[in-house]
Amino acid sequence: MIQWLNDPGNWTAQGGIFDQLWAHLQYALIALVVAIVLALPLGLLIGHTGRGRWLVTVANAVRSLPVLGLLILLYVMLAPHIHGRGDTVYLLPTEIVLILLAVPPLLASTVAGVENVDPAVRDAAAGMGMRGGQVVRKVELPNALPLVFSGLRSATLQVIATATVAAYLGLGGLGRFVYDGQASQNFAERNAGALLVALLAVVADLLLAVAQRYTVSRGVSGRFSSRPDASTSAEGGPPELPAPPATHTA
Amino acid sequence: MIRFESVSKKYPDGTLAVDELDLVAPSGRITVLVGPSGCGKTTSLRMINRMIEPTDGRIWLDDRDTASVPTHELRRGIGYVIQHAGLFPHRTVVDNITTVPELLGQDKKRARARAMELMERVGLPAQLAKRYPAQLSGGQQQRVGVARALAADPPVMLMDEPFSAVDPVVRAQLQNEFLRLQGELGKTIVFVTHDIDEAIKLGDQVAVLRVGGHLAQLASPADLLAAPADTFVAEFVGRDRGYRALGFAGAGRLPLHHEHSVALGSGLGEAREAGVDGWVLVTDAEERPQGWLRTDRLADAASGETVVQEQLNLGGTLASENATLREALDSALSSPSGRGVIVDGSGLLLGTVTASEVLARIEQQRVAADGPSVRRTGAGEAS
Amino acid sequence: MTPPGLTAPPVLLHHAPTAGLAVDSSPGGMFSYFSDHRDEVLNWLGYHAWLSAVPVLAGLLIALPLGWLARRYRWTYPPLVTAAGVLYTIPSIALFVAMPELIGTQILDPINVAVALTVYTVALLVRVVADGLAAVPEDVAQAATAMGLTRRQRLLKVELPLAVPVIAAGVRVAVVANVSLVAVAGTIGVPNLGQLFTTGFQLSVGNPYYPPITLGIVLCVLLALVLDLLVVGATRLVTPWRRAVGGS
Amino acid sequence: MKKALTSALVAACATVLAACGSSGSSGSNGLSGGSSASAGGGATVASKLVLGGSPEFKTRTDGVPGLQRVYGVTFGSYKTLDAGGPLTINALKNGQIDAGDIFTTDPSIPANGFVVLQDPKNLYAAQNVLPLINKAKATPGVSSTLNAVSAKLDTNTLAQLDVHVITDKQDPDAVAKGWLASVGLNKTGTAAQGASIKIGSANFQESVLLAEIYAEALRAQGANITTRLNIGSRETYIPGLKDGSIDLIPEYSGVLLQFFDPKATAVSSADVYAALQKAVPAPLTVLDQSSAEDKDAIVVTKTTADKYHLTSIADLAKNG
Repeated sequence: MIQWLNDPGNWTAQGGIFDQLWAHLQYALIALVVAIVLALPLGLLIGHTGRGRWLVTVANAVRSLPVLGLLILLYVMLAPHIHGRGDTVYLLPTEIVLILLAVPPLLASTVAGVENVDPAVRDAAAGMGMRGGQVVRKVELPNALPLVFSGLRSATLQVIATATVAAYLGLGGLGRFVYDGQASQNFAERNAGALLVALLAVVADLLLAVAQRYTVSRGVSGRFSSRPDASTSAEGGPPELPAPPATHTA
Repeated sequence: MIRFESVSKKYPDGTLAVDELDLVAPSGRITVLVGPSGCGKTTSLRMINRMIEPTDGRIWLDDRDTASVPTHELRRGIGYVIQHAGLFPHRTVVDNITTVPELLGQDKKRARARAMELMERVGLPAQLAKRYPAQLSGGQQQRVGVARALAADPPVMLMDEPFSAVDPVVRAQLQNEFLRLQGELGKTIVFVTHDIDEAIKLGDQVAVLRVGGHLAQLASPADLLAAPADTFVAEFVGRDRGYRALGFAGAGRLPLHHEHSVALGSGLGEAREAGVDGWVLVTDAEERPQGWLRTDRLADAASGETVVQEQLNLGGTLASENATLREALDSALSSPSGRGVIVDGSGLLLGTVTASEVLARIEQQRVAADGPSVRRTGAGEAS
Repeated sequence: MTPPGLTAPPVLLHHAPTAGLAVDSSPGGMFSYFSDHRDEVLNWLGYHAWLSAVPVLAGLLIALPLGWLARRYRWTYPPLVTAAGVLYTIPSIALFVAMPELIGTQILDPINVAVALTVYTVALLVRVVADGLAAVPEDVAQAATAMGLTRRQRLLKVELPLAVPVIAAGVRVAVVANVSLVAVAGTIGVPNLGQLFTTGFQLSVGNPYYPPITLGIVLCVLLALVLDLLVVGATRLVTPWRRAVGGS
Repeated sequence: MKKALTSALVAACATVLAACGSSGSSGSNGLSGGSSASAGGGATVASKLVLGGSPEFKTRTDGVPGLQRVYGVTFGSYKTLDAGGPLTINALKNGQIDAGDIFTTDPSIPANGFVVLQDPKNLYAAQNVLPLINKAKATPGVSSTLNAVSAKLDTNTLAQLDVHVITDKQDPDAVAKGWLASVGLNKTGTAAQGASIKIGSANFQESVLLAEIYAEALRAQGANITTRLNIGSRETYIPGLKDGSIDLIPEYSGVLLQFFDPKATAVSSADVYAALQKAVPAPLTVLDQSSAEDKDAIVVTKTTADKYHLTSIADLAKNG
């Protein structure tokens, strides 16, 4: 496996590691961007208004759908309707499955993040004359960010791990090495593919951790440059919440 | 001025939180809403800035019907302080304070300058400006809450149990500073508390509410103590009413006795000489009382020892020359010698008074008074 | 157009029992598909349930001491949780087929899948257990110490029971995820409901043949639901104090 | 209703994908050689076409490299799909690819009017159906039973049976039983009495059908049979055969020979079979091969065939 990874040809070739890494990233990014666009505003709205919590329940129920079955079902449904060159017929089912995976953790954590904002803080915000949108933007979102990030990180982990199935439908991505290696009995290639997926996920998680560090206010994360009169620190910093666990599905 | 005009709040489930409340909170004064939990005091307060919408009646802010103003506009013109301060955890102290000026689109630089000025005013050191709320103590957080409410200089302030989450010592400190601040600013304040002592201490007028949102009594603190409207108010105001009422009556010019005192560092022999009934008052070099020294057990003058701080009994309280009857009486009662120490405005010893002399003054005032109306502290002699 | 070598006219096959009858290819055809393949499908369902449930139990048993370790010796938390995170990102299809090389089992042995899923469950639950123990209120733990409980007694009698709700939430996620993961194992010949997906896929040439696919999805979701309810029920059984206040 | 929903879904998602630009093509595996699409009149027919097939076909001796070597055919690009399965067939039908590696007995070939390109240079070796079995299980009774099945099975029959299974969605087991009855192999006997055999199949329907045929024939002769169907591909089930997870699986002579001996050059049915018997490693063996053949073929749609006048693989190398 090390040997396979050490061969520069395996990296730069057409359909080599660089190509597939980029393809894998693209599949994951499309799904994550769409999921964020869907889940973040919706989660903020549900958390802010306290209405529509059933949507979180529905999203969580979606987690019980088997990824492989869904992927096959969607492909089989779409195949007769999409004609001509291009990968749309493979990309659509893949992306839908990945989006369905990413939305539940994002939605649930966003809602939880907003709901966890101290009611006194929200009350103060409204009492100071902030409009609904301003409360969401200036108060609820910044304070919900740690949980939003934790949801995003678990969604990213799942999406990157699961994007491997793209290769099952004939797309690229690092799953290509896993499936091709298996099919052509090149186990070094297969194992290297699996390792690359894991590495990509870890790197993505690290990047998100850095992004989290720079976007979450220190007042919320509790990372203070100087430890002030700790004895008088009132509530002892923000509450530490266990991150919602990720689900692994492929 | 804030005027409630038969305001009611009825919840969809049928509970009546506030029932036909009529109330005026005069401009420049502190109106305290007090009552047991469930009496609708917070609901009433929150109806003023329409955090809760009344189901009936009107609330006027000067000559404007609050219902006619868009809520966010209304609220930006009203300072709002709540129990746990409700500071924004993600913003620094100074950013918290400039929130409303920012919402109003004011110049950022000016808002920050004013924020720093306000911090000083509420007793916060300037170096806290860049801290986050989680780095502050409860008392500091509450001060930031007050500064934040004052940032846009609103004529009206609503305060919902702002001091109830801090410990008694800090609470007393915050209350005193609040009164001082109000003396400077003269805001129209509606203040909610469940603590009758706080209500009596802070209120220019106190509205006692009973469960179901009925106004039981609206009166000055002294009147409230002297003449509760009914048994509910009487019970709510609680025990020691008579004693606490003394806090609203000036003691007037009390007959002071000259007190021989010795300064710290004097010889013990000198102190023993000066002692009356076994006690001598010890002052510092400027004649500011420091404590009482027991003289009947002092060693010989020959010992050459001197009076030191550690020997003093610190039990006695001091009363100023224009103290209330309560303070004067307490001074006498708490003194180990039985002689209450009276000081002038700069803390210098004026003389002493005994409990029986204060009681005589109380008796004298009671007879002279034409009814129970006793005016407020600081209003001069009532005799 | 017949391929070379294929010249004879179609042979008439006398047996063909349903030849000419229209086949129900719609998703609703799953009911008749089920009754036609009842034994086979129930067999797969049984395997699927076993493969979904057993690794979670095994994984939980392994994760409990590891999670405790991460909590007890704080310095072990970052490496343990990071290692778990890395394990978690290994694509399951790769882990399933690599298992025989790692543990020396036979390639078609369902144990491969069970072990791989146990690895995922451990990866998921180590962090959950550690965080669950961390979420026990400090004053409760201190009260227990003050009452003279030893460290072990405190763990078993106070901290672990109080951490159950958090751990249970993690177990629910693990169970539901496993149901989905097991189906992937269907593609490497381990009997489970995933076989319905591959069969349906193979038969969806030209036009979709939904019955096995929808049947597989419905059974997977039902299985996930039942296993989830079992976890919820078990949690309620071991946390009677939460029922007392009407918490769910 | 369902159709409308599907269309709406397609439309909505297509919008999203359009916004994501080039990602749509990232899965395709790029040009497979440097000789394609040279400027001017030198472009071959193949260079304008996309070939689709299984992952291994891309590197297999008789796959993409074989096309280049034997016919000088280089396709514009290769799209990795599946081994003659729904992905490849649907892709060919719907125009995602222009040519596919599909197996000759596949009912979708006649159903869609696909054109199987002739293989005059015999790039594709013979692919006769035969049982691959663990030697220890190949008792005389078991062997004779399976040989009897192979004797009755021919290509035409296999194609017909595939139609029942794949097109008519009949249960493979029922189709197997029906055919055995029609050729008189369902009569109960005792030839395989006492044998206990685990039969596997690859994850495509013809393999499942053949496994069921073997299973039912052996059951009729008194063997104790269990089945493990839909076991992925050769890379999974051959180790399974070796470690005893299964004992018997239906196979195809040419591809099996390639698997055990990638350098094998045998092409004709008899040569392949002879070479295979030598190449099969212990503890496995192959029994008699049937005349039924299901071999790789390069298949194009009728439209493509007509447009470029294609009848043979060699035609793809012409300029067009």
